This record gives sequence, structure tokens and C-alpha cells, in this order.
Amino acid sequence: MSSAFVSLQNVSLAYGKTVVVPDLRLDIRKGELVALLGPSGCGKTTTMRAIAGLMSLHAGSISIDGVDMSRTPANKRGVGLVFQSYALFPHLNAFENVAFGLRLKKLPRTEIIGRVEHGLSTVGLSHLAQRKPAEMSGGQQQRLSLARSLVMEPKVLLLDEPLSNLDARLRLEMRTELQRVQRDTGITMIFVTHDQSEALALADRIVLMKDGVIEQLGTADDLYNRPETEFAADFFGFENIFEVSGSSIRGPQGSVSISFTAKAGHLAWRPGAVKIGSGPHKATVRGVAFAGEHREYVFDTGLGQIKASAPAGEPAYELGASLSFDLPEDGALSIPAKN
Amino acid sequence: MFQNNREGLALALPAAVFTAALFLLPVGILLSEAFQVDGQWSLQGYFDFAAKPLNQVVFLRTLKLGFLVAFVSAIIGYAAAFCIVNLDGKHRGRVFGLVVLPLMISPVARTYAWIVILGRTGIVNDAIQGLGLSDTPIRLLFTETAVFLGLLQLFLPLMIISLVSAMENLPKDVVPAARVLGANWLQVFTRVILPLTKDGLVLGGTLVFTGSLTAYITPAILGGSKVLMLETLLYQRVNVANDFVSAGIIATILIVMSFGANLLLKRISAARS
Amino acid sequence: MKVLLALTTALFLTSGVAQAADKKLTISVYSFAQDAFKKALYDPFEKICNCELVVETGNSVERMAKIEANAANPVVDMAVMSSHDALALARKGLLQPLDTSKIPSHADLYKSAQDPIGNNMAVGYGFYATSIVYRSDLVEIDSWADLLSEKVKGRVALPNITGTQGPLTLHMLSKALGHEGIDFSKTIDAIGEKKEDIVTFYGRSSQLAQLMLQEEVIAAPVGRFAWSRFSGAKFPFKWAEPKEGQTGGMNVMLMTKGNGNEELAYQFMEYWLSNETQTRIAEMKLDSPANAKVVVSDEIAESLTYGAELINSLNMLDSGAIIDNRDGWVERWNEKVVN
Amino acid sequence: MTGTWASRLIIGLTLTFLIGPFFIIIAAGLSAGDFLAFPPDGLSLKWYLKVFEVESFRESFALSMFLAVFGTIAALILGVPAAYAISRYQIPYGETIKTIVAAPIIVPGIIVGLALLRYLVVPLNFTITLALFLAHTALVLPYAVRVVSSSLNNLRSDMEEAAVLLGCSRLGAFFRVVLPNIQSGVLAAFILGFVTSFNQVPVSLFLSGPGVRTLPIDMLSYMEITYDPSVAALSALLALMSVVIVFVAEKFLGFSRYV
Repeated sequence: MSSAFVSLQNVSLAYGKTVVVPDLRLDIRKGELVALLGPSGCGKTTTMRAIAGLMSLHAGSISIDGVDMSRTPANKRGVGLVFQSYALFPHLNAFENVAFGLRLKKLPRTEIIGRVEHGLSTVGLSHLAQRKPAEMSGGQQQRLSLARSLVMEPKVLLLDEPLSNLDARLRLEMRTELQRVQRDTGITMIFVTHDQSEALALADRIVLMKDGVIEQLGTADDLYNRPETEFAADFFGFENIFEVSGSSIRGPQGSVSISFTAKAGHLAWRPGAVKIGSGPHKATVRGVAFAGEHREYVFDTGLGQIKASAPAGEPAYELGASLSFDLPEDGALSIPAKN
Repeated sequence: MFQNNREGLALALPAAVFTAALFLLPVGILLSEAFQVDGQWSLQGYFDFAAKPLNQVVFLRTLKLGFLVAFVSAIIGYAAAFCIVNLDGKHRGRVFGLVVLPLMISPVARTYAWIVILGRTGIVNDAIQGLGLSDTPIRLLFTETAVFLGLLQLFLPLMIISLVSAMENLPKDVVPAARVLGANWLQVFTRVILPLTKDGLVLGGTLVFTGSLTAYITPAILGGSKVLMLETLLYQRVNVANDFVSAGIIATILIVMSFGANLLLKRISAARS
Repeated sequence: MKVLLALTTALFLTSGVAQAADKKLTISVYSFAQDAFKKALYDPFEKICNCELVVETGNSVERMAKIEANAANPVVDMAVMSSHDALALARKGLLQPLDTSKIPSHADLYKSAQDPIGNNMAVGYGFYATSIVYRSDLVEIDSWADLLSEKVKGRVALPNITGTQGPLTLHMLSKALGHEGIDFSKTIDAIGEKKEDIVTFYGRSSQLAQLMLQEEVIAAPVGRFAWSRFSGAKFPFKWAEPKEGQTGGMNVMLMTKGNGNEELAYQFMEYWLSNETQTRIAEMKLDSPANAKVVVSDEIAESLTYGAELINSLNMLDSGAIIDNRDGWVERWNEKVVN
Repeated sequence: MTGTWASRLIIGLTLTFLIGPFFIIIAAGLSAGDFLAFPPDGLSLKWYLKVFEVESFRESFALSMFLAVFGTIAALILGVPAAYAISRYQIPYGETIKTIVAAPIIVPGIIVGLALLRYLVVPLNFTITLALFLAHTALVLPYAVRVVSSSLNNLRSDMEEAAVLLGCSRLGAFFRVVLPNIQSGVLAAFILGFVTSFNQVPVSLFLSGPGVRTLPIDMLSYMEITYDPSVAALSALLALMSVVIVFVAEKFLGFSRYV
């Protein structure tokens, strides 16, 4: 509690009568880069808007740096937000966009100019200071939006899907940029994303959400390698999930026995962990797709459909071919039963 | 969307209260007067009104001219809109601008022109006599024809605008596609263009019809006391006889007819699809 | 925005203040020849009284309806209208009895003009004859019945029943067609049968002048007061002397009840009725004098309804009879003629 | 496709019907003769000059200008916040409010004028000018709301949130961020409102009193009295004024998309 810089206690959020987030507790340390991850509709954006003050609390409290902000209006919270759409002011040029908040603070002119120039140079836009947003590329707009928030020296910087509107190359560039900025400024950052790879690459800690509830909270390593729930497992690539019942596992089509003992709960395998070509189980190839380094298969099995993949160098199985496979103990993730 | 709905209400309320108090309330009282006879609620005023032959004639004439203007403007409107939509961008903008332009010009100026055009010594009569169609000038002013022409010129732009914007939303190449599938032009119109632009037609039709019902200047100048329409009759009843009951009745009729036209056209367009 | 608001308020205030500052008399008059009346009557009076005349124009019956509508809070202080419309207002109790001692010229008026509607509710200021104006190059008119004849078919206008000239025309037509009775029903029916041959039913004499100059109409009944609009025009107009004689009427001036501007109104009435003004107006051929002391040349008299002899020869309609029968005429007219 | 000649003919005829009369009016006003005629009897500018000498035209023009400018400004002062509320908030009874504000378009103007005369001017002692001002404001209000709403709907609302997070109050965000970006919409609304109000006849028909008349009403009564070409000249001047306004507006705002 004392180490928390941003602290959400029993926060409940609702649109009218529809409760989106029932009861959320979350502590974020100073200088951390945290990702709110989850599918759309999971409440991550709503939570972020509540931290920013754009959404009023139905119940609970939010404090930042030890100060209760629950009733503080958005413009007094000292929180920055980089919008998914960037929300740049079309009638102002880059310089004026960045200077917007500083001018509201009635800072001396020279200080404003200094901070804006520094802000623009931090994101590498010094040469475009006179451009209007409409005359800039998506990546430039993104960086401008970032600079506009950064110059305000917010206590917390929120980013809404910061990479989603960029193409693959820019995304990588921006990812590095964000990490650098965070390292240089030591600012506490919370970003919202639906893309697990983005969260894994950027975040110190990941908050995985589903239906307004935190499904799992931990480091990238925790979530990727040790997901604790079926949802988390599925989200991080353990796509073959089966319920354990005694010495066998059960799928939608039936059960097969396993060669090792498992705890009650579920067992899950990534497609790459499925052993193809030998083993006790039989499968028919239902789908096959070439994906560069891998071939991805869908098998019809006694359990139901499973997904598997094999290195592209190995011989391919054709559609309709029969083969043997195994779900080995090595590579199996055990998800203990709840409660 | 912002959450603070009370704030929103505070922003919207002044406009609503202003209109309600200074506009709807007085109009409402006026309309309600027509339902009162000697302080009692009654429909007697309406029966008396309907019983007078003049009122019947004026009502039917207003309805007839409204329909006629809407119908003819739809025909011209479709032809013109189709041609405008098929122009290239630059010309389309210009022609469209010229169509919109008359709407911005005082209807008094617009109607006044017709006095010069339709008069005994006006250019239409000059043309008719010049072409040898008639030896003597034809009386055009103070006839339904004159009112019809004036209204048509006044409201045709509304129809064209509605139809042009409906046609601009037509999926590209539906007309050539229908032609390739063997439809003749009439079939293209009835099977493809009409169903796809019916919303525009409904909007334009409503605007033109209600506009014609409630126009004052055109029937006043071009029709005079011989071609009374509901709006000019209302003016006359009030101005000559302080007859506010008739005024309220005519007002109610006009409003009901406007709404009715809108509903009817919507119904028709819904039934077609 | 704020500036605009302030500006609006300022404008409203100043316009209100400017209006309140001056002495003002609001009069309601016929709409014809206003330019000439301005020169002959309004401008010189404004100089004398050091006040502002606000002039409302329109035909008699419309202005009467307006006075009635505004009875609770009279807008118009002093009005001139036809004697029967004045009588209608008097019967409704909307007029203020005149104190003739405040109008010294009152004694100089023709007897019939001194108290034309009783109880000193009004004084006559001008007589007019009504006959038919026609284009002598195109047609010859010597009877009121000619109005419904083939000669002027499609090129004749009649005054609307609601106006002042309407009943007068019906009166003379009845005489010419040999129809008895004040209900005029046969005459109205006769007009109804010919309605397609009538260009329009005009509401104001001024409007008729326009129609005749436009060559839409070549013959129509009209009051002598409008004659000046025709006499100098580009076509040979002629004033008919039908065998049935001419009709005519008297225009009167009156004061609305509780107008609060009596002194100025009396001053204006006196000015208008004075020998000097009546002579000037007569010499400009605007109106025929009611002041018996006015003497004009024969040439001027030719254009006017001048002299006791002529005035006595007019087939006038009694004001009371007009008011009592008007509703019936209008009803039948609406039924047979204008539909 | 139909031949271009047919399409040109149709457009040409339609435009002739719609716009031709104005050329006739302009020409008739140029007549050197004393009576309205087309083709004109000789050419002269005297009737165009006479328009400026007629006192009642000057007065009624001033009144119409006053109503058009300030009525529209008042409508914008009421309408912009309402449009903002409609597009940004979920107001309770939002639909009802929208219907109320839009009502003046549906109610025939002549009735409005009559109702205001009967129930505001006569019993409550409102001046005619005030009643006219209120009526014109209410009349322009729906256009103001409609045009400004459509501009607002094209403006993402997260921009205002961004401004708030940068330290603006809600009101501050409106003036610093929203207003500058809907400027052209507001201006278009102003022009549309101005033209609507200036050309308005039916509402003003009953709302005229001694010395208080809007220009169109004054023209109507002047037309009945005189048959000289000055009304044609005035009509032509007014048409020209509208053309200039619309042309400028179209050039800078792309006005016709708001109509």
C-alpha cells in the first residue's frame, strides 16, 4: 500500500446502469510501465479513463502519489493521456499543440518556448514545429501527441493503444521510443492494449483483464510462461486446453488417457508443444497452412480439434492424412482448479 | 459522450425553453382557440368552417396545387438530378451552386419576376403571339397556372437538392449494371433508381409539398383574391374580420397536412421496399 | 462572444431610448399617394408640432381590424377611414368622442361632415365620388352594367366586397341591373356567373392603379381620391359618367379610445381640416375638401368631388346599412363569387 | 448513357427556369421608362438610385438587417450550446428537446406571427420589434442547431478530453479547442440564418406596425402602390446581395453542403 504510487481501491465503474468494472484493486509503483491488457470490452479503457478522471467512479477510490483523487476533476489531476486517435488540435501547429497546456498554466514565455522545444526534440520533431497535424504522418502525429503530454511533466502518463494505428515498422520504432522516454524520464506509465505481444515487449508488469476483473497480474515472464487461468493461458498461446479427469483429459469430442499424473484442473499445450508423427493418439489433418518458419495444422482427434505446428523443414502432412501424435508432459501447462 | 447529463441539460435547456415559451406556447393557444366555442371545448368551429363552400374550395385548391407542385418538381427533379450527378466534379459543383442559389434570394424578388413574365404584355404572351398561337394575349396573372409556376420555381431547388444527395449515395455503377442485365431506361428508373433514392424523394416531396401549402407571397401576388389558398385565406380572415377562430382552424389544417404528408410519404416509401 | 452580447444589449437599449425621447403621433391612413401626402401634410405638420409622425398605411377594413385587435393597448392614436368602418369601431366602443371645441375648423365643414356617424365619434375630412375608370381608347363605358358586359370581358376588375368600394359598386350595379333590396343577392349572383371574365377583385385602390398601368385591366370602379394616379398616366384613362349616376362616400377621421396622445391628435386634426391645408391638398388633387370654405379653380374642381351640388348628387350608401348587411354580403360573395 | 446534349439541355432548361427570372428582374430595373416592362424602355440606372432615396426602404432595410444579424447571433448563442449538448451528452428527454427546438421549421410562419401578435404583443405589451426579434431568433434556431451539430459530429470529442487533461476546464476546452474547429460551421449557420431571417415574410406579415416593417413586407406594400421599376431594382439588388454572400461563403466554407 505504502509503496503504491497509483492506487485503485475497490473501484467500480458503470455506464448508466451497466456496470463495466465491478470491484477493482490495483497498485502501481512509481516509475513502473504497466500494461492493461485484455480483449475489447474487458474494461481496460474504462479503467484508464477513470484514472484520468474522464469517468466518474461509481464506488471506490483512486489515489495518486498518496493523494485521494477520486473527486478531483481531470484537469487538476496531473495525469497525461495519449489518445488512440492522438486527439491533436487541428487548428494549432505542432509547436502550439505542445505549448497548449503550458500556456494554460500561464508559465513565462521563455520557459514555454524552452520546454516545447525540448519536448519536440525528445520525440524528434523539432524540424516540424510549424506543421499542422493534418500535414504530418501517423507516426509523427503519435510522437507529437506524446510530446504534448510529456511537456506537462505528468505524474502518470496514460497511453491508449499507443501502437495500434501504426504500421508494423513504425510500431517497432515507437515501442523503442516509448521505452527510451520512460527510461529517461522515469515517469510512471500505464498503457492499454489488446495485443499481448505489445504488452509483453513493453511492460514491466501486465494486468490481464476480463469482464472488468483482473484475471492475472504479473511480469511478462509470469504471464507468458505461467498463466494461472484458462483465459490467461489461451490469451498467451496455450490454445489446446483440456480438463483433467483422473488419468485422462477430456475434450469436447471425448477423452484420451495421458501417460503422466496431473493435478486436478486443466492441462494446456501450445501448438508447438504437440508432438507430431508418433505417439499414442490418432489424428486426421483437417487444415494446414504454411506460415513461413512453421506449418500450422488443425487436427481432428478423439478430443476434438487441436492445433499443432511443426517446423517448416519437416515433411508436410497433406489434408486428410492420418497420423499419430502425443501430448507430452514436457510442455504441458498445469492450471490448478479454482478455489 | 460525456457523463454529466445535468450539465448537458443545462446547455440544451435555454434553447428548448426559449422556443417552447415564446414560440410553441403562443401557437398552441392560438390553435386551441379554434376548439372553443363560447368558452366550451367543441368541434363546432370546424363544422362551421367545413360547411362554407369558399373554405372547401380553398382547401381543395391548396391540396391540389401542393400535390401538383410536388409531383411536377419530382419529375423535373429526377431528370435534373440525374444529369447533375453525372457531371464531372467541377461542373457538378457549379451547377449545384446555381440550383441552391435561388433559395438564398428573397422570395419577394423571386415572385415579382413572374409579374413581368406572365403579364398581358409580358414575355410569355409576347412569345405566344409571336409564334401565332393566339391572336390576343392570354390572361395568366391571377390564375392557378401563375401560382403553380411561381411555387414550382420557388421549391424545385429543394427537390433537386434532395434527389442529388440521394443519387450521390447510389452505389457506383448500379445503372450500367442494370443496363447490362437488359433493363430499358424506364425499368432502370422504376426498378433501380426509384427504390434506391426514395428517401430523397420523400424528403424532397415533403419539403416541396409543405412549402407550397405554407407559401404566402406567391399566392398573394400571383393569385390575389381570386385564387385564394389556405395561407392567403388565413391572412384575409384575420385582417378583414379579426376572425381568429378561422385562423386557428386553418393553422391546424396546415400543420396537420404538413405532418400528414410527411407520414404518408414515409409510409409509401416503406411499403415499396 | 462577450463583446457581441454587450453590443446587442447596447443596441437594444439605445434604440429604445431613442424612441422614447421624441414626441410622437401615430396615425393610420390609406396607402395611396403617400409621397404626395408626405409633402402636403406630414412634413409641414412635423415642422409645426416639433414631433414625429409615424404612419401606418393600408385599406380601411384592414386597419380597422388592427385597431380592434390592439384595443387594449392602442398603437394608433388617430386614424382616417371610411365612415362605415368608423361606425363599426364606434359601435364596439373603441373610439373616443371628439371634443370639437379643440378643432376650430370644425365649424367650417359641410354640415354632413360635422358629425357623420353620431355622438361626435368622427368628423369627415373629405368626400369622394366613385365611378368607373376606363381606357377610352379601348372601350366606352356609360352604365354600371357595362362592367359585366362583353365589352370588357377578361379585362375588368371589381373591388373586393370587404373593401370600401365593394358595397358601393354593388349598390350601383343593383341599380343598373334593376335588382331591388339591400341584400344585393341577385347582383352578387350575377357577378358570380361572370366571375371567369373578371381579372381580379382588388383590395386597395392603389393596387388597381398598378393593374391598369400594367394593361391587365381596362375598366374598374374606383374612388375619386385615386384619380390622380390615372389622370397623368401613359394611357388615355377616362372617368365615366354612367347614366345611373355616380356613387361615393366620405372619409372620416377619428381617435382611438385611451390613446393618451389627444393633444397632439387634435392639433393634427385641426391642421388637416384647416382651410389652408385642405386647399393645398385639393390643389394637389389628392383629396376633395370637406371644408366648405375651400375655394379652388374650375380646372382643379374638375378633378375633385367638389362643391355642395355634386356632393348632394352622389348615390351614397348609409353607413349603418353597410355595417348591418356586410356579413350577409360577404357570405354570399364567398359562396358565389370567389370560389 | 444518354447523350450529353440531352443532359445539357435538361440542365440548361432547369437553370433557365430557376435563374432566368432574376435576369429579367435585373433588366426590368434598368428601364429608363416609368413603368415596369421587359424588355426595358431604354436603359438607365435611375431606378436603382431611387431605391436608396425611398425613406421607408431605408428604414425597413435597417430593421431587417438588425433582425437578421442580431436574431441570428441570439439563435447561435442559444443554439451552439444546445447543439453541443445534443452531440456530446446523453441528455434526459433529448428527443423531446430536439423536437421542440426543430418545431419552428414545421409551424407555418404566418401562424407564428399571428400567435405572437395576439399573445405577446397585445396582452404583454411587447413592442413589435421585440416580437419580431424573438420570432426570428426562434425561426433561425433550428438551422443553427442543425448546421452546428453536423460540424460537431465531425469533430472527435476526445480532443476536448485531451484539452481537459492538459489543464483546461470544460468551458475552456470548448472555447480553445471546439469553437476554433467548428468556426466554419458556425459561420455557415450564421449565413444561412441571416439569409433565412432577412428573406422571411410570413412571420413578419402580422408583426408589422406603424413605422415598423421588415424590408420584404415593405416591398410587398410598395409593389401594390406603385408600378414603377424601383421594386424590380430593389429585388435585383437584394438578389445580388444574396449572390455575393453565397458566392463568398461557398468559396471559403463550401457552403452548399450545409444547406
